[in-house]
Amino acid sequence: MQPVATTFFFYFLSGLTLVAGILVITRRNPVHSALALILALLGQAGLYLMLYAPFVAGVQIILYAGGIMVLFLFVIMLVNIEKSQKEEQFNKQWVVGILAAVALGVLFVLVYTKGKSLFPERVAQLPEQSNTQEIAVMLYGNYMFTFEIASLLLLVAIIGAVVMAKKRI
Amino acid sequence: MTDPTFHLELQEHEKTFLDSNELIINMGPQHPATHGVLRVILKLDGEKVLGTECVIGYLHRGVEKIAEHRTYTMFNPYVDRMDYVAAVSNGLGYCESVEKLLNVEAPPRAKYIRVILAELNRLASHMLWLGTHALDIGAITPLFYTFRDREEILKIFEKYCGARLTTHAFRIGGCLYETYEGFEREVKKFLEFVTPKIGEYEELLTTNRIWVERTKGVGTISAKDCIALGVTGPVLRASGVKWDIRKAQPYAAYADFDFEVPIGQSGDTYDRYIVRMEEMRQSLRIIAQAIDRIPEGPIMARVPKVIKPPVGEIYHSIEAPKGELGYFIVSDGSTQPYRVRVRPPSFVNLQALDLMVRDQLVADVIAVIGTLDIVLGEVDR
Amino acid sequence: MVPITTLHYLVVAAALFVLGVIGVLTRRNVVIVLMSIELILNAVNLNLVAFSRIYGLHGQIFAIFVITDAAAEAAVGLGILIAFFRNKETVNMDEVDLLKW
Amino acid sequence: MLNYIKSYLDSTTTPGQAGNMFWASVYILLIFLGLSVAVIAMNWLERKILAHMQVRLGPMRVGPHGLLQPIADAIKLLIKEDIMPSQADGFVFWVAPIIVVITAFTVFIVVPFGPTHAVTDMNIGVLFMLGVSSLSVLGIVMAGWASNSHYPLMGALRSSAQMVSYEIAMGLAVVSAVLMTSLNQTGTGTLSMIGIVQSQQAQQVWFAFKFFPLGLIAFFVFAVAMVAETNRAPFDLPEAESELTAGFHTEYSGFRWSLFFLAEYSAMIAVSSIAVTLWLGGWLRPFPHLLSGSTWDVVFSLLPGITFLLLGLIALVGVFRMPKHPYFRVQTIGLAGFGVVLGLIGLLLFLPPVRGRIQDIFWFSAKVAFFMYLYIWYRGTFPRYRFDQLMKVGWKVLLPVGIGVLILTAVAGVLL
Amino acid sequence: MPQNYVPIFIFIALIGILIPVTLLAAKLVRPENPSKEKLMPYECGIDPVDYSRGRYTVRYYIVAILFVVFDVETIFLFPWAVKFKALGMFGLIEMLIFLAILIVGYIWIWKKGALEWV
Repeated sequence: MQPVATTFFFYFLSGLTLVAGILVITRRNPVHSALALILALLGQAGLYLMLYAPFVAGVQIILYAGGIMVLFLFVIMLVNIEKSQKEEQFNKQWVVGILAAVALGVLFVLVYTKGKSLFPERVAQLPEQSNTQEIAVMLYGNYMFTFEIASLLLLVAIIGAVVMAKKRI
Repeated sequence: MTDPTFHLELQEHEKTFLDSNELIINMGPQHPATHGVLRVILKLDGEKVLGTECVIGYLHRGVEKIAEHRTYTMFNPYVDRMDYVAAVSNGLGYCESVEKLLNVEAPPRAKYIRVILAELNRLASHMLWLGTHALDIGAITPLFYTFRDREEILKIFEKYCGARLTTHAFRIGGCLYETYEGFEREVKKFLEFVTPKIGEYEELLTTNRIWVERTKGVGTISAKDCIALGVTGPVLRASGVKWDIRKAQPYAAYADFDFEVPIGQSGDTYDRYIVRMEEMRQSLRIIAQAIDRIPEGPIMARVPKVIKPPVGEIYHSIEAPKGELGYFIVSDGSTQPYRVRVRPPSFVNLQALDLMVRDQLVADVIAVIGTLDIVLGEVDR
Repeated sequence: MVPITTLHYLVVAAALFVLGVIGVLTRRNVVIVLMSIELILNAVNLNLVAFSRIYGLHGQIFAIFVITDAAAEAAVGLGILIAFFRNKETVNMDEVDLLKW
Repeated sequence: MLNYIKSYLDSTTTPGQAGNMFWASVYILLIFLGLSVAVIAMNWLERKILAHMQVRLGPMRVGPHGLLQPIADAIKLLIKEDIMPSQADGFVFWVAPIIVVITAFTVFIVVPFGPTHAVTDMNIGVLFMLGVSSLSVLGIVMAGWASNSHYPLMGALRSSAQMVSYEIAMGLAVVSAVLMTSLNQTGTGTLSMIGIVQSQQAQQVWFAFKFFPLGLIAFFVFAVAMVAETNRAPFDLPEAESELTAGFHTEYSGFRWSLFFLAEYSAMIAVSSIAVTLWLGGWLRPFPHLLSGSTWDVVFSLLPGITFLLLGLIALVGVFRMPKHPYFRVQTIGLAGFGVVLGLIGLLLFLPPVRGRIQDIFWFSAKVAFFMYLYIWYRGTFPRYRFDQLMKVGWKVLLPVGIGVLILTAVAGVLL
Repeated sequence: MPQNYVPIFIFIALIGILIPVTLLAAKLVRPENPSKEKLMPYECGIDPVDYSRGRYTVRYYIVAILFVVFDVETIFLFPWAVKFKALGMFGLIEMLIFLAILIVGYIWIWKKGALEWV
C-alpha cells in the first residue's frame, strides 16, 4: 500500500477535525454541536486510515458516528433544548477553564518539542492488508481478559442506563 | 415588502416532565387517512394515545335545516348527499319515512327493486370500506380490486337511474323507474362475477399474518359500551349483539328473504372485518333471492301530486351499510316538513372512537377510524 | 515539505484534548459537556493509534477498548442526564449539585 | 499520461488498489451514471409492476408505455418551488438530504460488480459498508428535526429507532457470513467484499446454502433486516402515508425531496448488493460446478445478450400492439426505437471480447434485480406493521435468531 | 493516505460538489414566492398547536442504548469471525463466554420489559 498525498490529507483531515472540535464547544444549539462532533469523528476516522489502522477507523464510523452520536441526538431531542438555548452558555469559570486548558496545552507542546527523543522515529511495519486479522489474533490472545471484561462493562452499561432511564421498571 | 416568516405563538405548557410528556398533535382535517375532513386532536405519550377529541363540521352543509325550506319531494335528493357512498340507503330510509307519515305503502315490485338496489349499495359501500381500510393499514392492493368490482355495481346504478353515486333512485311511494331491459340478467351476471372476488379479497387479507396482527385486539369495544353509546351496524354486531333492523323490524321486503346476521365475539377490528365480509356474502344471498322472486306489477303507489302529510311525527329507521339510519320527521300539515332530524350511523359510531383508541398506538387510530367506516358527509350533514 | 511524522499526529491529538478540556470546564449544557468528554476520549484514541505505528498493534486494540468504554460512558452518562432532566427540568451543569434526588 | 492510463488496463485488481486514480474516477462516474439510470428504471418498473399487480396500467401517457415518465417527474421536481418551513433550522435542513444521498451512494465504492469491477477493495469492506449505511440514520434524524414540525420529527424518530434496531440483526447475520469465509486451510477469513465472493468461489458454495439451513436462515434474517433498513413495505412506518403523511420528509419539496427519493432507491440497491455479495455469490454465475465445462461457459456467457434481445423483442411486440391511430405514431416510433436499441445492445453483448467482460456485471445486476422485484412485490402484498410489532420483530425475533444462527454456525464451523 | 482509501474522498468530493451545484442550478429555474401559509409547518391544515421540538418519549432513548451496546458486541464479533477457524475451539469458547454475559443482560432487559414498546 503506497501512501498517496500524505501531507495534503493529513492537513486536510486534521484541520477538519480541529475546526469541527472548535465548533463543538462553541455552538449554542446542541444539535449543531453534535453535527460538528460527527464531522470531527469522521475526520478522525480518516486520520486512522492514514495511520494504517483501518479496523479502528471502521469501528470509529460504526460505533461513534453511527451509534453513540445517534444516542446523543436522541437525548438532545428528548430534553427540551429551547430553554437551555436561551440561557447563558458559558459558566463563570470560563477564565479558569481557558487558563487551565492553555496551561495544559503548553505542557503538551513542551513535552512534544523538548522530549522529541522520547519517541523513536521509526515506523513499525504494520500489515495494513491483514490489519483485522492481526487485531483478532491479539484481541483474543493477549487481551483475552480485557475482552471478557469489556462484556461485563457492557452488561453494567445496559443495566445502568435502563434503570436510570426507565422509571416504571 | 412583507416578511414571509412568521412566528408561532408558543403556549407555555405547565410541566414538561418526561413521563407525562403529553404531545398534542392534529390529525386532520387534511390528512390522508381520516376519510375526509375529520379532525382528530390526539394527545400522545410518544406513540401511545392518551386521548382523542374529534372536531367535526368541516363538511357541514345544514342538510337538516335545508329540509325545512323544501317540499318533501324536493328534499329527497339532498339525503343522497349525506352518506354519498350509500346514497340508495339514504333515499330508501327517507322515502319510507315519508310513506309511513303519509300512510301509503309502496307496491311489492317497488319494494323488491328497493331491496336489490339497497343491497347492491351495501356491497358497494363495504367494498369501498374494505379498500380504504386496507389502504390505511398499508395494504395498497385491495383498494384497486374493490374499486374494480364496485365499478360493476355503479354501472348497474347508472343504467337504472342515470347516476352513479348520488342516485336519487326512489321516490316517495315507490320507484320512478321501471327496471331496464336485461336488469335481472345483468344483476345475475354480476352476482356470478363478484362471488369469487370476495374470496379473492379474503385471500389477500384474512390469514395474512401482518393483517391479523394489525387488527386483532385493536380497537376493542364491548357490547355493553356499544349499546350505551348507541353504536349500531357492523360495529355493534362484531361485539356480539345480534341486532339488525332488517331482521328486527323488517322494512321494505326484507321479511321475505332468508339471510343470516353475522356476529363476532370480541368486538375488535378483525371481527368487524370478518363481519363485514360475511355481510357482503349475505347481501349477495338476498339479491339472488330477490332477483328470482321479483313480482310483476306497478312500481308506484297512489301518491297525491302535492305531498301534504297529516300533522304528526314519525321515526323510521333502516339498516344502512354503516348502521341504523333513522329519520325523525315532524309534519305541521304543510308541504314542507317542520323538522327533519337524521340519525346518521357514522355520527353516532364516531363517538366510540375515543373509547376504542385509548391506550393504543397512533397507528391504531388509523385502523379504528377505518374500521368505524365513517363518511364525513354523514357525520357533518 | 516536512514529512508527516508521528509527532504531527500527537500535536493534533493534544489540540483536540485541550479543546475537550475547555469544553468540559466552560460549557453549562450537560449534553455539550458530555460531547467534550467524547472529544477528550478521541484525542486519547488518536494518540494510541499514532503510537501503534511505533510500538505495534497494542495501541489500536486499546483504542477499540476506549471506544467500547466511550459507548458505555455515553449510555450511562446520558441515562443520568435524563434522570436529572426528569427531576430538575434543566440540562444546566451548575444545577447538578445534589448527589441524590 | 497515456501510459498511466494504460497501466491499469492489464492489472488484475481494482483501480483503487492499483493506485490508478484516473480509472478510479472513471469507475466512480460510471457508478453515478449507472445508479441514476438504475433509479430511473426502478422508478418506472416499480410503478408498472405495482400497477399490473393491481390490475391497472400505471403510467401510459409520457412516452410509449410511460417510459419517459421518470424523466418528466425529474424535470417537474427540478422546477418546483422549494419550500422551507419558517422556523426550520436552515443549515441542517439544507444539509440533511445531502448527507442521506452521500451515505447511500458511498456504499457503492466497495461493491464488487466483478473481480476487478469495483472502485476499490478494502480490508474492511463489509465494516465500511455497514458503517456508512448506518450514517444515513443521522441524515434522517436531522431532516426530521430541522423541519420543526410534528409529523417529520415523529417520522424521523421512528425511522431511526427502526433502522438502529434492525442494524443489530443485520450485523449479526453479516458476521455469520464473514465467519464462513474463514473456513479454509489458513483459517483466516476476510472482510473485503471481493475476498468474500472469492472465498465462495473457493469453497464452491454460495454462503446462503452453506451448512444448510444455517446459511439460509442467516440470509433470511439479513433479507428481513434489509427491508426494514431501507424503510420499505411492510416496514415503511417512518413514511407511512396513512399515519404520518410522509414521515421525515413531509416538509421537503421539489428537488430536495427528490434527493431523499434517490437515496431511498440507491440504498435499496446498496443493501441488495450486500446481500448478493455475502450470500448469493456476487458476480459468480449460477451452477458453476454442476454445469461446468466450456460448453456451459459459452451458454452462460450468451445469456446477457439473450436477455437484452428478449427485452427488445418485448418492446417490439409492444409496437405491434400499439393502437394504429395516428395520434400514437410518435409513441410507436419511439417504442420501436427503444426496442431496436435494446436489441442492438443485445447483439453487442454477443461479441466475444464484450461477452467475457460483461458477464460478471450481468450476473450481479440480475441478482440485484431479483431483490428489487421482491421489494416491489412486498409493497404490493403486505399491510404495514405497527411500531411496537416492528420493534418486537427486530428485538425479540431477529436478534435471538441472529445470535442463535451465529453460534450454531460457529459450532458447525469448528466441528466440521 | 494508503492508496486504496483515496477513492472515498474523490467520491464524497464529487457528490459534495454535484448536489449543491444542481441545487443552485435548480434555483435559477424554479419559482420562488413564499407566503405565510406556504411556509407554515404541515399539521393537516391547522395551525400547529404545540411546540414541535423536544419532549419525545424516553423509549426511543432506550432503543438507542440497546443498539449501541449490541453494536459494540457485533464489532467485537467481526475480528473473531475473520480469524475464526484459526482461533478454533479456544476462540469459540471465549466468544461464547462473551456472548453469554451479554445474553444475560439481554434476558434481563427482556424480563424487565425494556423491550416492550408500550
